[in-house]
Amino acid sequence: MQYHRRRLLTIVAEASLESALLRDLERLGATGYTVTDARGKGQRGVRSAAWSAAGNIRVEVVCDAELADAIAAHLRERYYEHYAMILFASDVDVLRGGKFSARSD
Amino acid sequence: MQYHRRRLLTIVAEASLESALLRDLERLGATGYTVTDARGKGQRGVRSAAWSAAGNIRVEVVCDAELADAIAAHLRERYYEHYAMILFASDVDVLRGGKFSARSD
Amino acid sequence: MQYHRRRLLTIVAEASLESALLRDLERLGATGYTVTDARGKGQRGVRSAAWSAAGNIRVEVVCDAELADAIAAHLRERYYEHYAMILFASDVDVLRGGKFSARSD
Amino acid sequence: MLDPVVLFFVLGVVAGLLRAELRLPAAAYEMLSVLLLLAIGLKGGIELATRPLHTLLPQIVGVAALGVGLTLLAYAVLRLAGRFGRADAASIAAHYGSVSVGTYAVAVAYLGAHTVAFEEYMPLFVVVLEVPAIVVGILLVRGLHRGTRWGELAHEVLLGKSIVLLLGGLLIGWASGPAAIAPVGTLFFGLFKGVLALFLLEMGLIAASQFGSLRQHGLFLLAFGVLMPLAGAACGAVLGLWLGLSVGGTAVLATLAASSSYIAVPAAMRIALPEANPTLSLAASLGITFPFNITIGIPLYLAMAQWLHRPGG
Amino acid sequence: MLDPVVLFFVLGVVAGLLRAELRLPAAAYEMLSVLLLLAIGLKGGIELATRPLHTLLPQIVGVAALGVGLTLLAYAVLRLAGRFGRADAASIAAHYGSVSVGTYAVAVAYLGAHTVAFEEYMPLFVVVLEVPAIVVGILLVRGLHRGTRWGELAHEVLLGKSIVLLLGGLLIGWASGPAAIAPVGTLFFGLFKGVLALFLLEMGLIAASQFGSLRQHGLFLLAFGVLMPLAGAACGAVLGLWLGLSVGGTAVLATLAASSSYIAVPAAMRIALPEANPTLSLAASLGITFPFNITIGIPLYLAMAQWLHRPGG
Amino acid sequence: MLDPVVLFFVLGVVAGLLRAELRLPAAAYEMLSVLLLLAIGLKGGIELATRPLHTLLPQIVGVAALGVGLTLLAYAVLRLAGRFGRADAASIAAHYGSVSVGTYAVAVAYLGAHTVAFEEYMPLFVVVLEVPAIVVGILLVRGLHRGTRWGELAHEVLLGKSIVLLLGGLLIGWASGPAAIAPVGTLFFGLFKGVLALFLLEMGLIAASQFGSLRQHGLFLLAFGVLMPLAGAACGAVLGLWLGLSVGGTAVLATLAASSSYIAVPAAMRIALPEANPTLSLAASLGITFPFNITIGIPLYLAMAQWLHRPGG
Ligand SMILES: Nc1ncnc2c1ncn2[C@@H]1O[C@H](COP(=O)(O)O)[C@@H](O)[C@H]1O
Ligand SMILES: Nc1ncnc2c1ncn2[C@@H]1O[C@H](COP(=O)(O)O)[C@@H](O)[C@H]1O
Ligand SMILES: Nc1ncnc2c1ncn2[C@@H]1O[C@H](COP(=O)(O)O)[C@@H](O)[C@H]1O
Ligand code: NA
Ligand code: NA
Ligand code: NA
Repeated sequence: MQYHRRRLLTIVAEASLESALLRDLERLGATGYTVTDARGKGQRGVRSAAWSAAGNIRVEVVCDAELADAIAAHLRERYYEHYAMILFASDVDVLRGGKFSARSD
Repeated sequence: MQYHRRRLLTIVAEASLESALLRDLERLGATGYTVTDARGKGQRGVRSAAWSAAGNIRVEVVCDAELADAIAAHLRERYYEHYAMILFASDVDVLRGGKFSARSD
Repeated sequence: MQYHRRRLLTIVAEASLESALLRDLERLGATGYTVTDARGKGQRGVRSAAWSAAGNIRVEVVCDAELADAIAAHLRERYYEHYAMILFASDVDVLRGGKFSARSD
Repeated sequence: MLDPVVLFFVLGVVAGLLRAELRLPAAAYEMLSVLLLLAIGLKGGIELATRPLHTLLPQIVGVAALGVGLTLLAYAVLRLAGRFGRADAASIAAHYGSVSVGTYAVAVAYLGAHTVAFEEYMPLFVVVLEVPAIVVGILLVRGLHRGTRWGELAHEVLLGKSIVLLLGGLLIGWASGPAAIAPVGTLFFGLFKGVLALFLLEMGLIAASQFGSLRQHGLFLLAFGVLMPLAGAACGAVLGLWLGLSVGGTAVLATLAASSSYIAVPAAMRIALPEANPTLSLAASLGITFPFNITIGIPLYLAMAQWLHRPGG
Repeated sequence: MLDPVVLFFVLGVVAGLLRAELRLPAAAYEMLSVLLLLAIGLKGGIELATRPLHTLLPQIVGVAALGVGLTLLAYAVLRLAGRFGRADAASIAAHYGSVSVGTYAVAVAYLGAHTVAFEEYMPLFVVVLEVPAIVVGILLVRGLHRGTRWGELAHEVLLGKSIVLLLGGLLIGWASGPAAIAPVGTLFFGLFKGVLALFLLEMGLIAASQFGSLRQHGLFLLAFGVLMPLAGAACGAVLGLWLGLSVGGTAVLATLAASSSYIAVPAAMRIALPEANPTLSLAASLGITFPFNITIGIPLYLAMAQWLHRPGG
Repeated sequence: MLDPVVLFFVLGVVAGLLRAELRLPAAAYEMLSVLLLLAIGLKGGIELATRPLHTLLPQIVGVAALGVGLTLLAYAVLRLAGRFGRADAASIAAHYGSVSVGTYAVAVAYLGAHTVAFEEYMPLFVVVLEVPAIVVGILLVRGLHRGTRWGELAHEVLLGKSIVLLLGGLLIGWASGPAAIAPVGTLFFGLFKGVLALFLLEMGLIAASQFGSLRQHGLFLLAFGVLMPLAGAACGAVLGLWLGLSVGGTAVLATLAASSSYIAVPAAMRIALPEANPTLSLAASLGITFPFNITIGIPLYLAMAQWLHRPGG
């Protein structure tokens, strides 16, 4: 099986950021994203999803390492100070490398 | 802590594939799977989950590397051309290796 | 981009464990967690989410390796025998290491 | 003046186009459609209880034939005039040969508001029309190809949500009769128009999200989405007259013929004809034909039926 | 002839067995059960407002004792005849010593359709019956073992959804009285049977999904799932007569005794007796006893009550 | 005695404080608020249909000015007496200058139960009051700063769920008139109090979850959450008298002035003033002011209105 190495960026953030966040991802060049509804707890307290704005979203982006860095830098810059948000990244293997980045291989 | 290395396969696909996909996973030998509802965007456009068939599902399978390859090959063969679907794989550590593969260790 | 290496622990368990599990995580020292509703299949059969107690939850915790081990050991000890539950761990990169562990770096 | 339920649809479309922060939960949409399907089925079943079923056999056959005919007509148009590939043409055609329960519900509300009576067993025809178009659509692409997994398909189609709930409602209504159904009717019938209003609000939001893909697929689809229902309605109305339906019944059958599926058929086509582009058919069905039918179409089809039934007609 | 609400259950079972593509959203199921619990509670509360509570004390004690007795009876049968382990026997027994609100609702609908009156404060007994079986079940396995976290358990049981909503409804109904409740009654009482129908549709789907695990656990569970409710109903009916309840009240108490829990008790058992296999008890309770009670049981229990109350009885 | 709908709120608060296992699905909460917003909008729209709109212009201007004034008042108090930072003060002030639809609904129910008539076009004022407070709140922090993305903000505020549904309902009601609306009214108006009861049950659960953060933020917020609505109500009532509203109308306007937002404003503030702590404003608005208004406030505001309208007044 021929895999290509990409980065998986997972972002958990307050649900009210959904549209702004997705807009940013597209602008920065992500070829796609996957969103699920979530709840949780962190430094900014419990986020319970009792009603939709009170919950979190969990966004995944598969992309190349450069873009992952660019997205992480942008989010830190723009949202970290005032919003409930965490971000973590890891390596993943994909079959169609071209689907997840501008450059193809 | 004694961990065993396994593969985590994550599949994001259009929700209408749910039953077919899960049937395939079982047939290929997966010992289990976890499904969450998701929405997203990719080459085949926005999938909004406004009504259930319009959304995505996100399926995770923990298994050994061989089976992960077999599943990936099967999905590429059977679904990639005509369906909204992505797939990525990564290494994970589990406690009970035997729970996630035919062979035991 | 300056990343810090942490562990991502993912737990899938029957939904009725939610409050007990989250209480345990906090007691053991996790700085946060993220929960999504899920369904699935494993050794203990199909968990369908037809009504909420019949489903699973999927809990993610980002923490340092020590705590990850402690949590895994505790869960194995306390829940593995009698409850539907799986657990897997992997390495992830985070921006703010201090956010995910007692020690700071 | 538009019926309020249609205004809810307009509200949904406008909110969708303005990208308003309005999203009904998917669970609510599911429940609303369950309620509509059951209500329609029950209503038809109660009526069926009062007449020997076999007397309806000729009508059932006629209506099924209508479904087949409309699918073939749509396919020919899409292939010849639209130059669509086989799979896309067949998939779109199957949508138009089948029916939309939402459109049916609006027609019922419209006739009710104008106190035009119709044969109450019409829901039976909704069920009858669901299936033939799907079969024809698949046959047009696959022929009697061995590879087609007809078993799986039959399961998908016959045991899809719409048919199970319509048929289930029909049977329960038929077995129970009006008196026994009355207490559950407070929910299913008493709230019918309110539920329909909410359903149409959501449909409006969904329809608005289809307009984007319409722009990409151009004028032909737009024209098809308006002209095909007109042609369908004409066929349906003539058949209705020929089958001896009342004015109201004729208008309803015309509406059914004009309507295009957006639940059962898309699901079946994803499985049977995955190579067909689902965006095309949904954009036409939800983005054009559904709005056209519930605003302009239904009044037109009633006028059509009245004209056909005119004293000297 | 079956009541239409029961036919909805049958529809759900059939759809489930045929693996139809029919799945009500979990949110809808939750809301339907919230509506039922509140409606039942409110109804009982309104009635309680009209009588001094202490006059009910003897009945409350009697009913609680019934819960204890039935749990012990079921445990003995499961251990001796069924050869189940302690944990499994105790867990199943707790299910049968407790009650099912859905079954109660069907009984209310059935008596209503047959215009049989009953003591409207019965929901109080539903609350009373929820708890003792759970306590007895745990004691049977753990004894007065120190390790049992009774605090946590009490929280889980007394503050579970069913008790909070039933008791909350009772208190609100009791504090407000019939006139003030009337405007909210349009939703809770007016739509009761419709809501029940939808709830039973979903219950049918769930019951069907239990049949698979039944096959694995054999005939004994099947027999137990039918005979235990019959025994329970007999005890309940006799107690009802003895407590001076009307024919309807006796039938309701028999039904409560016959019914087995599938919400509160399973949740409590997962926490208190995790070593008990939850599949066994749910399969018996949902897959056999619930269907049996709502189709065959309730009419039988009414006949039982009528026979006990017969003039020369 | 409290109205039953308020008792549902109390039940929610108690269940929340006891950490009961009671959680209504988020989808249900969304749907309930959609139903309330549409019902309120429709009701107002039907009434608007009967009068020339321009006659209401002076009242609209007056009410909008009230929104601005209350926001400024609240800001001054929070800055000077509360020593809050600019962003936090402005954000909380915007909540209190705006309105709560849930509180409005309880006021309507309360007046209905006491058969006090009021101007039915009041929902128009709900819409009018939503926006000015938000604009003022932002201006207080950002001034006419170029950086503020007013376009995005206008979109967020004007196209948020509450305004779209209220305004949509108003327009549909206005365009359709009472007769055409009647059939959908069975759902929207007939079930209004039941829907409100369920909504308040959930609001109680949410309010209870706010009490924790209240403890951290101390007495000032508690006092502010009670005194600010009283001051607001006084302003609203005087304005109502001055605008020539009836006793009922004056009480409703007082209630609107007293109420504080927990849907539209929090969402807007997260985007416009992210540096403001959202916990503070929600704790005050949901944890104190909402409960205060629906239990003690509304009866008080009605008394206030009656006193202002007293014969020799
Ligand atoms: N250590 C953690 N592990 C997993 N998820 C977390 C963690 N910390 C925070 N989160 C998630 O991120 C959201 C925002 O975090 P925070 O900004 O710390 O409040 C929380 O509501 C959680 O869902
Ligand atoms: N780059 C990506 N990162 C994360 N999720 C993606 C990405 N591309 C596609 N997806 C998900 O996979 C689904 C199907 O993708 P596609 O086949 O490209 O339309 C989308 O709806 C997304 O949920
Ligand atoms: N091999 C697997 N891959 C992914 N998820 C699994 C796997 N096995 C079990 N699960 C999930 O974990 C839950 C409990 O597993 P079990 O205890 O094996 O029944 C299941 O319901 C699934 O959601
Ligand atoms: Na058609
Ligand atoms: Na029982
Ligand atoms: Na205000």
